[in-house]
Formats: sequence, structure tokens, C-alpha cells
Amino acid sequence: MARVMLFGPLRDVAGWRERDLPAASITALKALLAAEDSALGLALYGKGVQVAVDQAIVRGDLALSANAEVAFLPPMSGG
Amino acid sequence: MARVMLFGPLRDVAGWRERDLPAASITALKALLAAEDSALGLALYGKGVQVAVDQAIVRGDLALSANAEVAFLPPMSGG
Amino acid sequence: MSVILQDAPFDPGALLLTFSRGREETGAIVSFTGIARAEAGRTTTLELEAYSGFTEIEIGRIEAQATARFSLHDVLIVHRTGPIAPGEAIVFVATAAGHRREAFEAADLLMDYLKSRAPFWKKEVGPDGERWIEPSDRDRTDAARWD
Amino acid sequence: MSVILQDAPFDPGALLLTFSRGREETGAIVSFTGIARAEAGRTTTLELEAYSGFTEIEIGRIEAQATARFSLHDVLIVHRTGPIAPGEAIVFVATAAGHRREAFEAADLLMDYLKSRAPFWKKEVGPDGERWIEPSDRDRTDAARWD
Repeated sequence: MARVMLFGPLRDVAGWRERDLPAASITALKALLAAEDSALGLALYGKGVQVAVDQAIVRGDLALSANAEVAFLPPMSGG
Repeated sequence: MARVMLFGPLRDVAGWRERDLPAASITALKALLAAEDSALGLALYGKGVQVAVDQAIVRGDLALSANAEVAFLPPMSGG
Repeated sequence: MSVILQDAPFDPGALLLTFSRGREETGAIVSFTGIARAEAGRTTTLELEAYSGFTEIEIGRIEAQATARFSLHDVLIVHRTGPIAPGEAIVFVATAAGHRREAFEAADLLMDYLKSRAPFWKKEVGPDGERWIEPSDRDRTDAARWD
Repeated sequence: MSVILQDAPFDPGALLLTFSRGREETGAIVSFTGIARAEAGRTTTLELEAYSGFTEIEIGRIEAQATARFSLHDVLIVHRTGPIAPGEAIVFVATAAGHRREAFEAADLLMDYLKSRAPFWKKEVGPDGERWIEPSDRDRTDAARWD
């Protein structure tokens, strides 16, 4: 299971902030989320959304270890 | 009588900071001070020394009213 | 050198007091305090979200870059998270250096980074509803000065 | 807007605390604190002389210029005079503005003025005797940026 976290506007779109979901890779996880909630799917593929696995930004796909923390980060607004 | 004030290095050269002296103009006052103390005279005519009368910078000569406050200001060092 | 994120309000004066104590070779300390503006009633609350852990690491990375670039003696960054009321401080940055130019430029760079690229998500809540904020064009061009 | 010259030591944190209170429309406060450096024992005391009355007026003039140029909400300048020990604050400048660039630039300009052109005479006293200080070349070129 991956611990999935949504930030900023993504959280408003999905209506949740944190969930544990089964997924073997980022691509699989995105597909799972999009199948369940098309608005969230669209937002996850939106411009400037970055993915962090275990608190490090990753580009492209990546296999997820058990207990991975996957965060979807929309464009940062600064403080 | 004019209240004469020396600042910064001028005070060290003269050995005093404030005196009441009779003088009808800045030129007369400088001449009086130079006659009494040639080192101070030299310093007063030195580069960048400004004169303030009643707390306003003046250029060139000026007649001094009774009770005028005349300050000799060497180059300012900033704080 | 430290980065602190906290939900609780803080007092910039108290932070500067602690930061400036006992410095014999630091000639210059610059502090910046960012305050939530009331915008004449348009904003009632600002809500700031961070990614706990990640956000501190990312800010710490820029702090380390600024320290090296400007030969800083010390840096402190304190940032609020959660709901913030108008008039409350959002961010405090203090830099200590031998001379004033370095202290000024480092604080300036850190603020430009914090306002445009730091991992925060910011929502304005007012009588007309709520909206997510993005960095302004000015924030982006200010930050690009240091690239 | 005020200019305070004082012989007594002051605490920059306490000044910032008072300055930053109760500001609902000020988005940015920058403070600068200048501290007397020990210079590894080379300086034991700094002696600062002002021309009481005149010095405040001259500094107030620049303060008014900076206020107009950067649309400041408020400015505070506190400057020590008399003997100052290493580690003690010499000068404190705080600027309040709507946005951070104005607050930064105003504090920067005021410090450049204070360090190079303000009516002070400064003497360094150390184990090797005493000497009057003049602005450094860097102080002069920094100040010329704003002319």
C-alpha cells in the first residue's frame, strides 16, 4: 500500500487529503485515482503538478515500494 | 558673541569643543581662530570642512547675528 | 541555521531579540517580516499548507545556498502554516553577516524564493468565498534575479 | 516616522516588537541592525559624536525622501551616540510598506546614507590607540546607487 497525499487545490478537487492505496507504480496509481474520480484524474495530469516519492521529487514513472509515501504537488504558491 | 562648536577631529586639534567668541562674520571668526591656534586654522580651511550657522549649512561668508551658533563640521563619517 | 514551520503565531521582535544576542563579529543583521494584509476587509483569513518534512528540507537547501553565496554567519527562517488572521506575521527571515550588503541581499533572495518557489499552497478566505493564490508576475521576476 | 539619537544601549528586538504591532495593511517590514564588531580585539570601543538637533534634522530629511520614494507606511531610525562596546547595536532602521521590495530598498537606501553621509563623527579606540574613521570606498559607491 502507498500512502497517497494531495496538497493545495488537488485536495479541494478530491475532497480528501490522505489515503492508503494499493499501487505498484506512479502510473498505476494515477490510473487508479483517475478511474475512481475523473476530475481528480484531470487535475493530476494538469500543468505543473509534481510528484514526490518519499519526500523527493521524481520525474516520469517509478515503481513504488511497499509503504511508499507519494505526494501530488500542484504548482507551489510560495508563503 | 557667537557660540562656536567644533566636531570630530577638529575638536582633537583644538583641544576644546565649545566656546563663546566675538565675531561679526564667518571669515572674521576663522581669522580669529587661526590667529590664536595655527593648527586649528589650517584644519578649518581643510578639505571638506563645512560650516553650519544656526544648524543650517552655509557656503561662503555670512554676517553673524548676536548669539549665532556656528558649527565647524569636518567630513562626516556616517554612523 | 534553521527553518521552523509552525501553526502558532509568533512575535518578530522576540525572534530578532534572540537572533541578535551575543554577536561580537557580526556587523549586520537584516530581518524581514511578512504580514497578512486585511486588504480593506477583502481577506479575513489566509490558509497556508506545507508538506511537513519536505517543505523544511527544500527551504533548508536554499538557506544553505544563501549562506555560502553571502558568507552568512547565521540565518533563521520561521514560517506560519494553517489559518492566519490579518495583521499576523506569516514569515520571518533574519540574516547575520559581517557587512550590510551581504545581509541585505541574502534576506532579499530568501524572501524572493519563499514568496514564489517554496513548497506552500496558499488560500485566501474572505466574504466573497475562497481562492487559491499563485505567485504574482512580480514575485516570479523578482525571484529570477538570483538565478 | 521618527529619528532617535541616544547614548543608552537599545535592544533591536524590543524596537521591532513595538514597530510591527497593530499593522493591518502593512505587508512587509524590514529591519536592519548594525552592530559594533570586536574585530578580534582590535577595537575596544567606538565613539560616535552627533551634532544634536542638526543630525536629527538631516536624517529626518532623508527619511522623508525615502518615505515618498518608496510609499512607506512608517519608518523608525534609532542611532547610538557616545561610547559603544563591541557586540552592542549602533543603529536600527525599520521600514514598513505594502510590499517587500519597497521595504527592502528603503532600508537599504537609509543605511547607505547613514553609513556614508549622515552627520556623525566616529572614532575607533583600541589597544593601538585611537583613530577617526571615514566612510569606506564601498560605503561611498553603495550610497551613490541612489543618487
